Amino acid sequence: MDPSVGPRIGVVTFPGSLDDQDALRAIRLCGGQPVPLWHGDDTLDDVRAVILPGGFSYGDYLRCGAISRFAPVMTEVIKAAHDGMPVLGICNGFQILCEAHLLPGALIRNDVRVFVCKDQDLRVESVDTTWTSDFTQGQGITLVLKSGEGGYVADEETLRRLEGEGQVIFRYVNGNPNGSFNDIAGICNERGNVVGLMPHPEHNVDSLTGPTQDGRAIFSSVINFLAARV
Amino acid sequence: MVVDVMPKPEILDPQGKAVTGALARLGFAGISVRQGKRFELDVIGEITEDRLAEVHRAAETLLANTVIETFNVRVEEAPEASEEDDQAESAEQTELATQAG
Amino acid sequence: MVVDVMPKPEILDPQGKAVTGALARLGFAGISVRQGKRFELDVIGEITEDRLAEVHRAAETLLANTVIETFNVRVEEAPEASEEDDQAESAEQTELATQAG
Amino acid sequence: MADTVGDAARTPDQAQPWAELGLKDDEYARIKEILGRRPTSSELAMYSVMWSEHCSYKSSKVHLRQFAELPTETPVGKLLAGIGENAGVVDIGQGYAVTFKIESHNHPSYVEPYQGAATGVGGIVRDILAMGARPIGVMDSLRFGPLHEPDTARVLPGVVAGIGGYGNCLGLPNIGGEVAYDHTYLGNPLVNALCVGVLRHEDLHLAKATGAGNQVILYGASTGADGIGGVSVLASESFDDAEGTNAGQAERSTEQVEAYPSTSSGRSSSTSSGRKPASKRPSVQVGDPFLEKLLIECTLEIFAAGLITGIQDLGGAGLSCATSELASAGDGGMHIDLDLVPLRNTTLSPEEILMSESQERMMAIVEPEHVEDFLAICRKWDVLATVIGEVTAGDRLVIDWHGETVVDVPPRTVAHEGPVYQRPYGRPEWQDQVQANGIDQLPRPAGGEELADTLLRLIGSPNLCDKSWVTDQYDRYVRGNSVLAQPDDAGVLRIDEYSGLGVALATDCNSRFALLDPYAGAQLALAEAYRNVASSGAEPLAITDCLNFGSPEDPAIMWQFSEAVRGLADGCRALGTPVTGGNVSFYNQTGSTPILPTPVVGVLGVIDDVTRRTSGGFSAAEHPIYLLGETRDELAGSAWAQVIHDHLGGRPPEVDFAQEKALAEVLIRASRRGLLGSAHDLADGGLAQALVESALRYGFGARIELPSEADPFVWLFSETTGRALVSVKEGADRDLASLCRINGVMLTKLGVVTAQEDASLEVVGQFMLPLTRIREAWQDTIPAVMATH
Ligand SMILES: Nc1ncnc2c1ncn2[C@@H]1O[C@H](COP(=O)(O)OP(=O)(O)O)[C@@H](O)[C@H]1O
Ligand SMILES: [Mg+2]
Repeated sequence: MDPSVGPRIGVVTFPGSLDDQDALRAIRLCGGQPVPLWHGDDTLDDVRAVILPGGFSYGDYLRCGAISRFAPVMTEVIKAAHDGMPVLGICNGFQILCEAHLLPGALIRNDVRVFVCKDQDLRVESVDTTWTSDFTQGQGITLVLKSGEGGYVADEETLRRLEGEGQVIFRYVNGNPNGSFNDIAGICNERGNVVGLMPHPEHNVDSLTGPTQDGRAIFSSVINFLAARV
Repeated sequence: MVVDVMPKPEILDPQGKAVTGALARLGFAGISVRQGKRFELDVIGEITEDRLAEVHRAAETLLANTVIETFNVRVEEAPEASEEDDQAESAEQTELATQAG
Repeated sequence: MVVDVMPKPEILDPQGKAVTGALARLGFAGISVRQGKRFELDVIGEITEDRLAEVHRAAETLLANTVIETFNVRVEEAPEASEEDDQAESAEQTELATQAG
Repeated sequence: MADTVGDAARTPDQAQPWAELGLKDDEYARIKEILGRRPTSSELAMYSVMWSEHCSYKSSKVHLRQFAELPTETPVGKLLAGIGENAGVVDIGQGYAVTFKIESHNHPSYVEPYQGAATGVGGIVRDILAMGARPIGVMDSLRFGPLHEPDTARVLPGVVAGIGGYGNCLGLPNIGGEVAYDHTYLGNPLVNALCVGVLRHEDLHLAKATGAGNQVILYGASTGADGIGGVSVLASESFDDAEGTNAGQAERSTEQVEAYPSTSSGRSSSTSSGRKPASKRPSVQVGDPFLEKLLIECTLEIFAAGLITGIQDLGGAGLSCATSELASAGDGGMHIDLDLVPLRNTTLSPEEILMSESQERMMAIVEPEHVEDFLAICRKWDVLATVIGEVTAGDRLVIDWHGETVVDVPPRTVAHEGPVYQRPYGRPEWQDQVQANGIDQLPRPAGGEELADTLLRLIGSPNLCDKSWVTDQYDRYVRGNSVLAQPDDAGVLRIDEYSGLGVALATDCNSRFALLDPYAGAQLALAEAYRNVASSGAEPLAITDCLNFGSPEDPAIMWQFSEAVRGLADGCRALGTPVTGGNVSFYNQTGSTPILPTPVVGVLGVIDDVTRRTSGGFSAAEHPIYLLGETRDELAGSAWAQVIHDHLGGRPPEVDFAQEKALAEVLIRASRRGLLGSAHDLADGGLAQALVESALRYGFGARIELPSEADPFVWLFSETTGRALVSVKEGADRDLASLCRINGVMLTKLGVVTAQEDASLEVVGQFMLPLTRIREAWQDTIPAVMATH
């Protein structure tokens, strides 16, 4: 696909974002038109989907994502998410989405108490979201996981709702790397347009620099979804 | 002023658990620990009820994530107080406690 | 019991700095923050002077990094206390303060 | 009250604490001679820190000259910057250049492992940034006391978390390094951090202040009392008063903070019994990696906008170093108004401000018309920036405080014309005994069972076991260009996504060999790093080094040092790899016990197409397995001698640089022609270790048949250099054979890669071990120890 005609997908750079360039590259490699967005702006620059990338925004001081959640651009992201725009939070982005209450629950320090960088096996639990439709239900995939605060927690009722409504979309298999409740690696909101996950699909789009290409389906899902709606 | 932020009891606390285990291994028996955060706030100007309420809002908005944490705001003297001062200091504390979160 | 651990005043506190900046951006002006840790210890048995001294040692050995942090050990009721209890609670506090670190 | 130049003239005989600051009496006398008066206390602070071992290289300079005399040509082109700059710059073709350097942060990492290691990473990254480059990766070379020692359980996790915590937060992939243990490192661990950066040729920046009227901008963190423990002696009310509380600290002014093993306050760290701190001024620095990330992005944007004429990072010796080095390297003088420096702690004295080692600061020289744009970019990144002075037409560095001059010195005398020592050195008597104490009398394993048992014990030993407990705490993927990283022999980073141009890096040092023979030991380190880079398919171009030794005042240590430098220089000449820069760390000893001499070498290579890199793991069943190079009975100093017999003596393996070059040629050409399924260099633990690692990487098995005349023990465990284990793609055997013939490299067919299912390692006629059993023995060592703490 020619990137200049693919749908415009934005990637927000916060102070301390690290995997923003990787997310932009993944969008390009998968046929979208990557658009860098700046945390201090109050426009989404006509993008049709937004990715909040990985990194240590504001140094992950206080709590991961807690400070970024108040960036000017987030006002727009929150509004757009409520209007149904596809929004993906990867790792630090997932943490920001939770802090912004676009997704329920929170991410806390790994139970192993150290940063974990590994190739993590996952099961795709739901393909009914804008970001996972190109997977097959129950598919086993491997993605790079690299985080220090990746333990997903939520109260019992929230967990019951997530499980009951099919909002758990990725689950760790062959070992839980960080103590996440119910082995949860990624979730979506009720509508399925907002997705957050701890592993990094953008590091799995090129066999040269990642362990697999399993991350491509994330990007192609949203690109196909948007292309179909033109 | 001081804002204490603690993980809610039902949320798992990997750091507290680790500290608990480490203490036991070091021979400090029968101690169980939960780990939270302590913020010492240097607030310019007089500490009025309004100012307290504002700090409370700040805590709720930013310092604590009320999904998983509780917090407690209170006025406290500088913590470097020496042993002698402590009684007085404690008595002076005004608290604006909260179950927020 | 409670152990408060704070970065030494002369040591850089990047976390407190980040929080201070964020509060200002959120419109909470004139507040400067230092961020430390709060440990709540559930100690089995009666709290004697010996027990206090033991917790002090535990704090020094494990809870605080005395190269860059100071700590303070004190007896405090469960922190979930509601507003009404606080006066009483504060008055009850016994402190074993310390400049250790 | 600050001590001004006027005061100094008026009170020529005032007592000054120069000895407490580490200056010798002739050094103090020379300062007075240079200035024609006594120094002010600020000047004394500057000279003392800049003339310290750490900053002035006064003991090592005469030896390091050998590096500067090496040819500066690589196979790709001339060095664009060499020794003497913050870091050397190597042309890698296509208009790209790479800069890389390794530096130690040993002592701080012992006192406060997390922050010490973290700020070590931060410091080396700023060095790379200051060259005009974007930092693109880091590596770390670590040495600890024995794994099971309680203090190792304090130091190791803290160091690893610190390196990860800082590097991960900067978004720099960690692509390799080392971890090794020896009891001599127990009170003196080594933390050597390497950073590599990339730039376009035209973006090269140098650290000099030119052009009178140009503005001096300090940007980044504000200045606090970090790392100035020793200097507070100058700031105290009266000098007598200081002696009581600061004696222990003063002994360790900046030089020694890095150099001396702690003898007093530093040791107290985690187990102190509530003693009062010696001083309110900490010698420990705390890093803010988030600010450093902003500093990187901000600085790169400033470079891109063309707003800088000179730039320098602030590291050891802080403002003293940055101002004097910039002025000294430039064509004029400099005037600084110290009151303008933003302070975190307003009680700091001018001496302390000049000495502070607060992290995450840079200094830039900017033409007046660019200042506004410069400050605007800093505002965008929320980075504090302040004009604190300007370049002047004179030739003095003048620093004012509260309207009075506290420093007025010729900058060269501070930065570049410090003392130089010809320290006495001599081969210690014990060296002969060590070498005579060979391995002939050590019993060797016989028969398959004993060989298998030896193999399992070796692979589970701390130096040879799985390092992922450490490396899994490092992000190796960020930036999306990590083509190879740990556990591969070399880290390989893609530089250009379209052309596939990339670089490879490896660091190595076997300090046991270096004890047996420091000349050979340094060469072995060089040969190993070189071989590692070649194994990945990259062509080695240039090196950096970090020379970690005991006290230079001990002639035996000085001899070790001089031998290592000579060995390295001779080796580099033989291989055609210039030394681009490096670092010397002396005084690594606990009491009178020095560390093993540890000359760590980092080799940089270039690969024109990263898709042709070679990984170390067997990649398909049925690939034939070959050994490149000759095997001799060389087991003195080996992992076998250490693990099985706790023995260190004899002579290390021989180095043959011609063979290393020939081997590299084969590995590089084989990679270009796509002949190899894997390549893994042989080093510690010999063939056995290489087989195990190649098999475990992707879970393939191997069936090996040693040549009939071979002694299986020697073949499996000897550490002869110049060898690599390769597996060969279908039908490529003949091509490989002819490559080896042309280059004069011995080729021995060993066997074949076998399936992943029920994989095992079989040495025909000797033993067969299931891979699961091997994996268990290999991977549990570090986690098991760490779990008990
Ligand atoms: N072991 C060494 N080998 C080669 N060059 C060295 C070595 N040690 C130091 N140098 C060079 O000497 C110069 C001064 O080093 P250094 O003081 O570490 O630089 P910095 O100013 O970054 O601290 C640098 O160019 C450095 O590369
Ligand atoms: Mg430098």
